[in-house]
Amino acid sequence: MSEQTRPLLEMRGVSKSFPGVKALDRVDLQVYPGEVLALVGENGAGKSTLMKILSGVHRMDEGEIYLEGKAVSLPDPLSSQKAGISIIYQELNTLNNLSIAENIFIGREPIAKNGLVDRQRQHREARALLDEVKLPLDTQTLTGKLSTAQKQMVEVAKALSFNAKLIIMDEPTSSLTNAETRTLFDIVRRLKARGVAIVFITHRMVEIFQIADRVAVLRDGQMAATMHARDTTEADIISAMVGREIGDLYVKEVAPLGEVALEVQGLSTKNRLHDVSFYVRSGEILGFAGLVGAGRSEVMRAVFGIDPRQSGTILVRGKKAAIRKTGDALRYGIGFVPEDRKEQALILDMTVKKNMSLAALDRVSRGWFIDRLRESRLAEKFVSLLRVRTPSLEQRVKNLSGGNQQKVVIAKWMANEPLILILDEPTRGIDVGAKKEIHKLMSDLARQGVAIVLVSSELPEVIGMSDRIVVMHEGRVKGSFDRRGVTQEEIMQMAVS
Amino acid sequence: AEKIVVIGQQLGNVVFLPAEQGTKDAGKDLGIETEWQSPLRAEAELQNEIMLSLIDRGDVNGIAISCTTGDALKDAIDAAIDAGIQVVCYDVDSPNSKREYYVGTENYKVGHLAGEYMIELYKDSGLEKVRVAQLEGIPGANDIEARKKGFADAIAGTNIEVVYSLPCNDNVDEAINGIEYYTAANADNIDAWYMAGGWPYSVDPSAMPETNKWKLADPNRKIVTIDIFTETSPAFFALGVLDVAIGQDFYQMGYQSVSLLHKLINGEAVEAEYNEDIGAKFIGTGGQIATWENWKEVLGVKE
Amino acid sequence: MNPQDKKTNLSLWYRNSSAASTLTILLILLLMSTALAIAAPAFLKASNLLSTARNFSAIAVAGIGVSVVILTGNIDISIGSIYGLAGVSVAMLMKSGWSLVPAVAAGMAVGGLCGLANGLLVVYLRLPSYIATLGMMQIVRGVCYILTQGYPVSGMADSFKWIGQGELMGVPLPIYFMVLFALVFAVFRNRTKTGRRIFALGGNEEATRISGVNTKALKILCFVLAGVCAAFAGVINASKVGVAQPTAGNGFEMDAIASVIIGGSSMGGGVGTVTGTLIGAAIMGVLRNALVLLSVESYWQTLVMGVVIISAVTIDQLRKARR
Amino acid sequence: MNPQDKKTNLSLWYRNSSAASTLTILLILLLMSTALAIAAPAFLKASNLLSTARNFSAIAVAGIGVSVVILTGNIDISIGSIYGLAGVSVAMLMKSGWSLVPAVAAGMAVGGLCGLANGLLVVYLRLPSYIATLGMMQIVRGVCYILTQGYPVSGMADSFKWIGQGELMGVPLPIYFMVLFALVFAVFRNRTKTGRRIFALGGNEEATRISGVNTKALKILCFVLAGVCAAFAGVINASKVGVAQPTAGNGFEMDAIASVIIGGSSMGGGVGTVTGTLIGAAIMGVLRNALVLLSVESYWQTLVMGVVIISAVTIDQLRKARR
Ligand SMILES: Nc1ncnc2c1ncn2[C@@H]1O[C@H](COP(=O)(O)OP(=O)(O)OP(=O)(O)O)[C@@H](O)[C@H]1O
Ligand SMILES: Nc1ncnc2c1ncn2[C@@H]1O[C@H](COP(=O)(O)OP(=O)(O)OP(=O)(O)O)[C@@H](O)[C@H]1O
Ligand SMILES: [Mg+2]
Ligand SMILES: [Mg+2]
Repeated sequence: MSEQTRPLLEMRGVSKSFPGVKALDRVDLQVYPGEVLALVGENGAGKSTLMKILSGVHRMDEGEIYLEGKAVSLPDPLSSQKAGISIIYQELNTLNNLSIAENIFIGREPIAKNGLVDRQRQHREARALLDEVKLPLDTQTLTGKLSTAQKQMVEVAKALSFNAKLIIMDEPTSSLTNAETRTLFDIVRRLKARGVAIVFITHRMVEIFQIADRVAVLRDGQMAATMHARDTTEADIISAMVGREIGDLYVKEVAPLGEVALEVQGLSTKNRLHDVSFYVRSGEILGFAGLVGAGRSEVMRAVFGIDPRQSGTILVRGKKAAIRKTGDALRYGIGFVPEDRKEQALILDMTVKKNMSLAALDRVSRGWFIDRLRESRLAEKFVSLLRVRTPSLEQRVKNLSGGNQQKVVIAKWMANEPLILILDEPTRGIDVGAKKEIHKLMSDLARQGVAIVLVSSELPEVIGMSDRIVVMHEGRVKGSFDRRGVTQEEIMQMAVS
Repeated sequence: AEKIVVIGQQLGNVVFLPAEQGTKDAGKDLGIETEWQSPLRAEAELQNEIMLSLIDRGDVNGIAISCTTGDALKDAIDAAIDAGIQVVCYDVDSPNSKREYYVGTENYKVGHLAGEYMIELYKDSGLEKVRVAQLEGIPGANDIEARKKGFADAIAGTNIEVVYSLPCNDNVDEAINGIEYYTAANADNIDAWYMAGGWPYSVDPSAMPETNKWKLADPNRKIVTIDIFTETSPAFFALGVLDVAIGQDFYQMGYQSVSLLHKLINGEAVEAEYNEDIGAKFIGTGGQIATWENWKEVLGVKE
Repeated sequence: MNPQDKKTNLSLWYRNSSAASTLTILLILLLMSTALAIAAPAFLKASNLLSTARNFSAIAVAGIGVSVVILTGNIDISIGSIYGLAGVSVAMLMKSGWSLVPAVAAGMAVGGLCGLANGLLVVYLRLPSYIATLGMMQIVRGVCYILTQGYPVSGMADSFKWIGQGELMGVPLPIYFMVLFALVFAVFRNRTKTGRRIFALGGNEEATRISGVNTKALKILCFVLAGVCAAFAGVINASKVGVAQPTAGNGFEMDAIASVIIGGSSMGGGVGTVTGTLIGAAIMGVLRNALVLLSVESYWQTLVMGVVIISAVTIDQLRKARR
Repeated sequence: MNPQDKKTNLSLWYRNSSAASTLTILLILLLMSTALAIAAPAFLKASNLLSTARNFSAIAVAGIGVSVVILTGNIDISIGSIYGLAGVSVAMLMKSGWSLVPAVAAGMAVGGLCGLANGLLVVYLRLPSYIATLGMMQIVRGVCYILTQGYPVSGMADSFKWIGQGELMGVPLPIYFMVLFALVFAVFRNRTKTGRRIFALGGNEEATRISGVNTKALKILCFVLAGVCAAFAGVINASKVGVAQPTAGNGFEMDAIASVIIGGSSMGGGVGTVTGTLIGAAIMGVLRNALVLLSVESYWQTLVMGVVIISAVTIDQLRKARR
């Protein structure tokens, strides 16, 4: 895949505007057969938009696209599929009411001689694909029952099934843990060996160096730089992305620890959690590590009153807390950033402003009435604090880029000024710069005496940010570590056994 | 025990309330069991279902039915008769069925009578032309169509002419709103209203201020309606905003149907003439005609 | 904010805002009215305008109530029956000697209770709202029949007629009530915390719950409000005709829901304005008026009605499609 | 497959499968029937069972059709009018000399065209399906009135009655038609690619579209199918009573949709079975039969109907809640 070979894909002068936003501005991009191109950029830089143009979801305003030297037009998803492009979208697109097998083959169902869908063949082929992505699930399982990571792997399986020449993966690893990420990378390498080209979008710098041959950097809708991965450094990429140095990623300042703010004793739920106990002090950041499905999210949901608990006690600042519904948790000063922003956190059709104030309405109201001025000020504050890229406070959240949506979720809970803040994968899909801002904010909050529970599948983040780390496995707490001196390997060891 | 079932056209249709009462009273007087059934919607298919269920029930000796659509109930009526049940029609007949008796007043005749009264009302008016607005229910409803036709035939060749027909979908509110709108907008373009059904008279006169004003402004403006409601109709006469109301006697329809069926079931003799126009042996239940002159007596209102 | 931002905001507003949608529907109403005024000058008579407005005020009040349920993504088809029961209840109470205000309050409470039953069925028994309210529609109608044995209730004190027939400065009272309900609900929906949470609930129930909102109570509240509004609409209507009919409001839910949707609310929830509903009701009302004023032939009336409704909403959709 | 897997599958099936839901509803139907058989032995007479089944077959056929629209998350309330128009069309054609089969085919085509119009309005003018089909409901009803000038159409050749009144081996033909439609639609929905794509569309329209499925055509197809089925139901009905009434099917959509939802389909789309709809229609049919067999007083009938519908669906919901 040297520059001499003919590019598989060439995009020339591609521009795209949305009302109020110039998302792409004369972007050029080449992708060669058998290479992995990492496409990076800040949140809202235009990565997903560029890829959606390739997949036929968006139409470009101007520009040309060449596939194997031939000009093509990709007006709809079907023609993009036919042209040999397959894509894993940033936002999951599973059909939750259908089986895994049907999800994979929707639109291309194998047909038997009698004209009906050949379900056996469909399941057989799905089985093979699931094996390839190491998903030991029945292909008949309803997709709605899967965890986010499992759904993500189903999407990977689906993308593979096209036998495409070009596979686009838009932040596939953001909801995966190390194990699945490794599986995915194995797959990518195999594809690459077969001459398939892959565009890989990620915000995790390490991954770029693990997998990519070249790096293309988008900045403000323009192609800022392309470079060879082996000739470049993390700092180079970041400065191309954001135009400045960022420095050390995980900034955990030491905060004085106070009393125990939240204590959970013997928490069990009907199906999955057994006797989970932990505590977190004010000013402390408690990390939760574990594999996918270890039950971390379920613990947090049960604590916050979303899912019913079978047994267990929750103590807030030493007193027993009766948390039966989410409103109770809110009253005890608990905040919760859930792991799935689209399903659990955002009102996609509402504006940025209204989403940000939703959990903090009491803080921007006089009596029953919302004080609009205070609400706007609150939103403005967080838009600038978290650098949310939005044309206006009145933009609907669904029109923001994925990372910026995530920032809105975080803003929503910070606006509520909780004393105990539970963060489930808070930096999923967030660019390096913003990630650092969020880490800094966490650190600041801790210093102000907020107790923070951080669930993250990114071990470096857990290790870098936490004072203590709890490791879970199959619904139980396996043990805990002090932050100092613990290595990723030690944690993984505990998490898998 | 002897059991007679009387079927109305639609639950909640006020004109059938007296019929239900008549049914009950006849049952009490004769010492037999009666039952009232009404489909939830005025649809032949639903009456059909009720008939079939009644046949299967096996404990029914006689059925009286007011048909939503005569022909649509023909097969069900015939089936009931074949199953040994006595069936008569009341109010709305099913002429092609095997039923032998019809109890009621013909809707056509009622309409015709309304037309005759209209002619009577205008005979000395000196108007060159009498323009009548007409109120109807759901376009095409059997009974209303017959009343419209009777009226039209009666006024044919006179100086009376129907200039507009307003449908109200059997809905009282729509009837009132429509009459009000039309009267207010066409005060000088119409001389009379002919209501082929009594929807607007089941409420209080105050519901139609515009129409009342219109009516009282000129003695040559007349209103003739079909249906009398003993509770609400007198108020309209008292105000002078209604000239003629022709009511079919639904109480008698219920009562007579049960009596007739009772006789048929027990093989007693029935006095009824075959009527050529109707094509059945006919038991007239008559009706009431309340006019601007006699309404107090007819409706039993004391001074 | 610099001018660029202002322009952006404006264009975003035009695309996203429900206000723009309301504006379009208002234009459609004005267009209809103008056409009608030309074709039938009688339309513009003050008395005709007032009685048209009076006649659609019950639809508007019930529409405003049910729009709150629709905002949550649910539906309430029992409002027609509640409308009937409220009229019957108030009339019966007044006949038994209650005076107007307590009787009306009781009638609205009856509506609220029916709404509460709907809400409990939907929230705690998790019935689809269509089924829960279909069942309630029949139960409540059954109660109407049983209470009255099918007979219209008449002979109430004259004060009964005040709500529907009274006037203030020449304007019928139902119009004031309609405006009052609209104002209260507009403030409630747009300015209060509860109102905002209802919008959120309609947009994403799960996310709203995880934002600490008691979505169960909220949903129940919405059904109660719909019940109360439908009840008041029923009282307006019974009072307007001076008699309470046990069959009143049969099919009325169709009109009320249609005016909500014509007014720009989405059946999926989360979208809609009170003004829109008001205009939707006005469109239905003017249309009914037009059919009579233009002496449209009876066989053609339903057809024309369908065509106009489709056209009105189509125009609003075309605006949105211009994105 | 080892035994452990089998057990997991069974428990998964019970929790997730629509089949389990269908089973529960079937049990409810059997429960109702048993109770009825005890209270009114006449229920079990072959003739009563057959005529009850014949009577709900029109609801079932229309329900099977509209369930496809509901599967996409849309609604079609015009089916009652289509039902009426189809009966009228077939009757008029036969009166003008057409023979049965082409006339029925034409009637179904008329239904399909109405459905096509619904689909085009929803897909291309992006009207909410409630409004599009509300408008069509009125337009189609208007056409019924205009075609017939309001009069019932009668006097067709006797063959007209064959579809609704004919029998084969002692079983009324409508029952065969109902079973035929159920089989065809079950296979269509579960086994064909189009059917599966309809489920997908109902589950997540956007995801289905970007999977390369022509969701527009698919949605239109669903409305067409609903129209065709409603038309056939209307023909069964007209043929059953031997007369085509222009008002036939007024309010019928409520019954058909109720049987779909009672049968376990979700208004939100993506969930439901044909068998469920069939059982839903049977529940409605048996209920109506029961009201007459048990001589339930007219005024109590609506109330009882509401209570039974709510109870039936509640039981199914309780099963789901046991998860
Ligand atoms: N449908 C849309 N309507 C309006 N604006 C949009 C839409 N989709 C994207 N945008 C805007 O286009 C810009 C580019 O968004 P895009 O999703 O391509 O960013 P991204 O680089 O993928 O970011 P992230 O890393 O957060 O996923 C953003 O400012 C976003 O707000
Ligand atoms: N094996 C499984 N079977 C059924 N459901 C599962 C399974 N694993 C995970 N889930 C579901 O996925 C959701 C998220 O998983 P969970 O909370 O158990 O894990 P986690 O440790 O937070 O991992 P993740 O990184 O995936 O969030 C839960 O709601 C759970 O119901
Ligand atoms: Mg993106
Ligand atoms: Mg998790």
